[in-house]
Amino acid sequence: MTLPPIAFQALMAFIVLNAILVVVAYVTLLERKFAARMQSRIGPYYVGWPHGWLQPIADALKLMMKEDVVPDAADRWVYNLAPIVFLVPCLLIFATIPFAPGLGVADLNIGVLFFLAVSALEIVGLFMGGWGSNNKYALLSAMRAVNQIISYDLPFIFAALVPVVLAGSMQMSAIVGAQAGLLGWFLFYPVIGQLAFIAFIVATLAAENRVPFDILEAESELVAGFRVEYSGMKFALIQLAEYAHMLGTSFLGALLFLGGWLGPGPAWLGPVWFLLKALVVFLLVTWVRWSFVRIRVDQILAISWKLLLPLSLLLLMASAFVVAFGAGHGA
Amino acid sequence: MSLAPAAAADLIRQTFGIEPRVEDRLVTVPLAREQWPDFGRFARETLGCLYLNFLSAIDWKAEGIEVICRVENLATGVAVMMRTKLGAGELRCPTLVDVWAGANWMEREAFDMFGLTFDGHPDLRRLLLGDNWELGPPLRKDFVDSGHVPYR
Amino acid sequence: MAVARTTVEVGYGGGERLMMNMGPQHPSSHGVFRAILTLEGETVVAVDAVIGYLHRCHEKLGETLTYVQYPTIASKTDYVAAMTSELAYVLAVEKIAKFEVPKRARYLRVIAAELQRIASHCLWLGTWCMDMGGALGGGATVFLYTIREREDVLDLFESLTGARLLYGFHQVGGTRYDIPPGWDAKVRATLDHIEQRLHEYEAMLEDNAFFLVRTQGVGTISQTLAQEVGVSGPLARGSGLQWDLRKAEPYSSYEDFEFRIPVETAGDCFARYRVRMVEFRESIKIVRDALAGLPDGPISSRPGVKSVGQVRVPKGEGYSRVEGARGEVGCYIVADGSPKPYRMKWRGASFSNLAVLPHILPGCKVADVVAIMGSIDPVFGEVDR
Amino acid sequence: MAHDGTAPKGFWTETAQLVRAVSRAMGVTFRNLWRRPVTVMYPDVRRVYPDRFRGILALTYDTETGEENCIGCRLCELICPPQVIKVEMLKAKERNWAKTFTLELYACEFCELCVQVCPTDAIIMLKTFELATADRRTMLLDKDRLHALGLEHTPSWATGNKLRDMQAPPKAARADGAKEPAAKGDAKETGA
Repeated sequence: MTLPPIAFQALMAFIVLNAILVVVAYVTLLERKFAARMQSRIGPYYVGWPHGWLQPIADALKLMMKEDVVPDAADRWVYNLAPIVFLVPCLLIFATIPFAPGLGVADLNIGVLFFLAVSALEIVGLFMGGWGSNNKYALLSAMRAVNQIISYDLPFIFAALVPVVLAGSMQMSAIVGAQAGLLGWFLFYPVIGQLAFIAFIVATLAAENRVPFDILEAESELVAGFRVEYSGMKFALIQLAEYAHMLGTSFLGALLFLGGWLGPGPAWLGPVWFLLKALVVFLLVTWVRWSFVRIRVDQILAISWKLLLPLSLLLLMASAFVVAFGAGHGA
Repeated sequence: MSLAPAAAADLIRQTFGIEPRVEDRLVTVPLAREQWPDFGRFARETLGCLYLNFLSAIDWKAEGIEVICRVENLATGVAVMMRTKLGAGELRCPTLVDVWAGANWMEREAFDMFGLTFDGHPDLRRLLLGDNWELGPPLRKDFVDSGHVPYR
Repeated sequence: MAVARTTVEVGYGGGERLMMNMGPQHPSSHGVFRAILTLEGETVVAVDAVIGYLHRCHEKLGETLTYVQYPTIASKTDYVAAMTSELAYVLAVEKIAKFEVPKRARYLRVIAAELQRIASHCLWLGTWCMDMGGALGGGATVFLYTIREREDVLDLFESLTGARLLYGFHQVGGTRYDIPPGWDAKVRATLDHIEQRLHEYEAMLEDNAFFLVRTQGVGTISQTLAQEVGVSGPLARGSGLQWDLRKAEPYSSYEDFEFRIPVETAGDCFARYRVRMVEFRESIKIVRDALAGLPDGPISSRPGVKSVGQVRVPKGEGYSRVEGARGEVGCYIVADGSPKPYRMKWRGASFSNLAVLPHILPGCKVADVVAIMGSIDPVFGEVDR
Repeated sequence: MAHDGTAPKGFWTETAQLVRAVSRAMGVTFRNLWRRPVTVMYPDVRRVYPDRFRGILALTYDTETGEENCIGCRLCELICPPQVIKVEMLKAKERNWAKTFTLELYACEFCELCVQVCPTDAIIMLKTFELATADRRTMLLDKDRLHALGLEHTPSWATGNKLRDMQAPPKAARADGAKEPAAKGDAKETGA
């Protein structure tokens, strides 16, 4: 590497950002196709015949060209700023994700913490959107959002901390490194690993507002929740942010539980393995999404505080015990 | 309360002095307007007709409007058709909302369609027609509709 | 004289209350229905239901169309289960005029009505799940599954009558169409297929904790309230009323068939779901029995329609009702001897069923409103008529 | 999560139930993932429409003489529930003709009553429904257009005589011929 570190990082950031945007666009296509097949449909088909390969591009173009409506009664500043405030953290989380050893924007030594902290920031954008729209549906949705995110970030963080404790590091690459070997992935760690993975997936669903926890959007009650008033480009930004967040969390899941880029074959296959694993996590989340009905806000909170939080806390304590007294699996 | 239709008819005859018509399981009772709410309460409490089929009206042109209400006792199968002729030009009728909760929407519909006023109805507003409807109650026989206007 | 509506349409309800309009254009309004909710947080404290957006004055239409013409229009009251309302009208006319109906026609009517019930319940299950699960979630999956099966039934209707939605299958004195060759085999195949798929719906829903917490103990209708408001059909049976017109007042040869009336006592959304799921199976059974015992003979006691005023009904009046997919669909006709009714009153099942809404909504959460609405299964063509 | 009224079932039972429920629901979606989609890719692929399909209306010519079948008797105009048909009769010596015949297809409800009453099988329905148009006036069909449509598309099975025969078979033939008219259609009916 002859480039100075700062230039290298800037270049990486540029590449990752653009790659993420493309991948996110195609992830939506993947989800639509996947959901369609689960529902005995075909899904996108005509744009980019034969399988709708150009559908994401067409969608993006359409949303860009659509009229951008700002409601009269909206709080213009808050309303216009919200999609950006929502999008930025969702893209920032990719900063600490290494796609292969040394291939990433920044492999911070507190990578996991950074990820968790930044991904929790999206709530600000959500709330701004819901509040600024000055719409009753959006307002109800914003109130639900605060409830939900507060109660689900804790189990999310605790579940993500289990691999951290097991690996003994907050650095993403170190966590991956700790998972080397046959059945070394933390998913295969006896009992704790599987339970932590389930808790992680459930908390992910809630943190990303996916069915069965998508009470923020809740088309059937709140029409579209906090984004009911958004249209055109701003709507596209919100959509992009949601999918980017989901993809980022899938990457995190693959890193923490599925051994990141580890896999058979030469080293350059690493990023491919990583991407495949992230896609598996993503499809799992999608599969859950298209299989269940939504639950009510009070029930969601009950599940979080009564079931998920104790479970993840217990797991965290158990893993700490294992590391302290048992044969440590990680470093 | 288990009453055969004939027994129910006897009871009505004794209590109200009306000659009801019995037809299979249906007891048709022509009532005076003053008896309307009392009979409703009697039908519900004594005859056990808890179930409200429908409440509506018929416009008999010169003879005025007749309000009809069919109720039923689901356990015995006895059905009572209450009818009262309001008389020519008369548009007021006592309400049955306090007897059967379902009469609420039914009476609002009759108010809408026939212009009847139900005295004592807690919430007599239009139900089906639009707020800007100005052509009069459509189910009255003197209502003239605009006819078919084809698109050309 | 006409009192205008006195609803508060905008603004906050005062204090900590919020007025929220649900409808008339709303993803889960099942048509055009508007509920003006007063909320305290997420809890509903009052509701004003506004209907009439789909009003076409069917009762006036019935007075201007003849007995020959109206059955084809009757199907437009309840467009999800069009066979039912046609049957109610035709039965009323036959009752007043004392027309005989050949046995084959009566059996065909039973087959059509029960297939229609299956199709209608399919749509109900799908839309209800979509209300609870959202268009972008598991609800949509169930919706598409049930629509897939409903389409199979509609295919059968299409090859029977030529139409998929508004059939015009019944006419005074019998039916208009005989079954085409090979139709019964197709019906049997479709029924086997649907029966097998019902297990899948139940696997998706009945064990599902998410589904159960949304439906159990939600929107409870007491037995007394159900009767007072005139609630009928699966809702009444879900509230513990053993009341099915097919048994209580058999029409159209229903007395020939063995079937069970499902009754649940809880009165909540889940009870209504259970009742309808059993009805699916009972309907399948009835159709199979009716096909097996379908007699030969004419399908109508009267010659085919040749002119507009062909059916004349003597002076008289009568109320006939059928057990539709949503409950008691009734038609009250006053005949004056002319080819048209003097007065016709539709008793829409959904109208009375929906009237229970203001009684049970207060105290629910916003999310329950859509679950309860969906479990009532209103069809707004029938509510507004 | 217990149904209110029932006793709580205990942690492990409930957890086991939850796991079973989740796996069953996800199993159904997974099974459907491998089923063939039921979508018919409409403009490319068409369903097979059954023979009784009630589509666009058309007028017919006599197959032997080539004359118009319609005699302008106005029966269809009278029976039409939405009153979309307007016919004027042209009296002539041998038979009558329709002077004008207009049909407002945009208001038609496809109830087949006009086909049913037609004494000369002049008005029929076609096995096509593709009437989308940018201009509503093109759906106001006159006599020429209705005749042209009849030549363009496949007719459905039903005609006035066939329908009336099906509903009430001739008294003499009732014993054995109850299904006779339907049997006549057998040969042609492929069904769907």
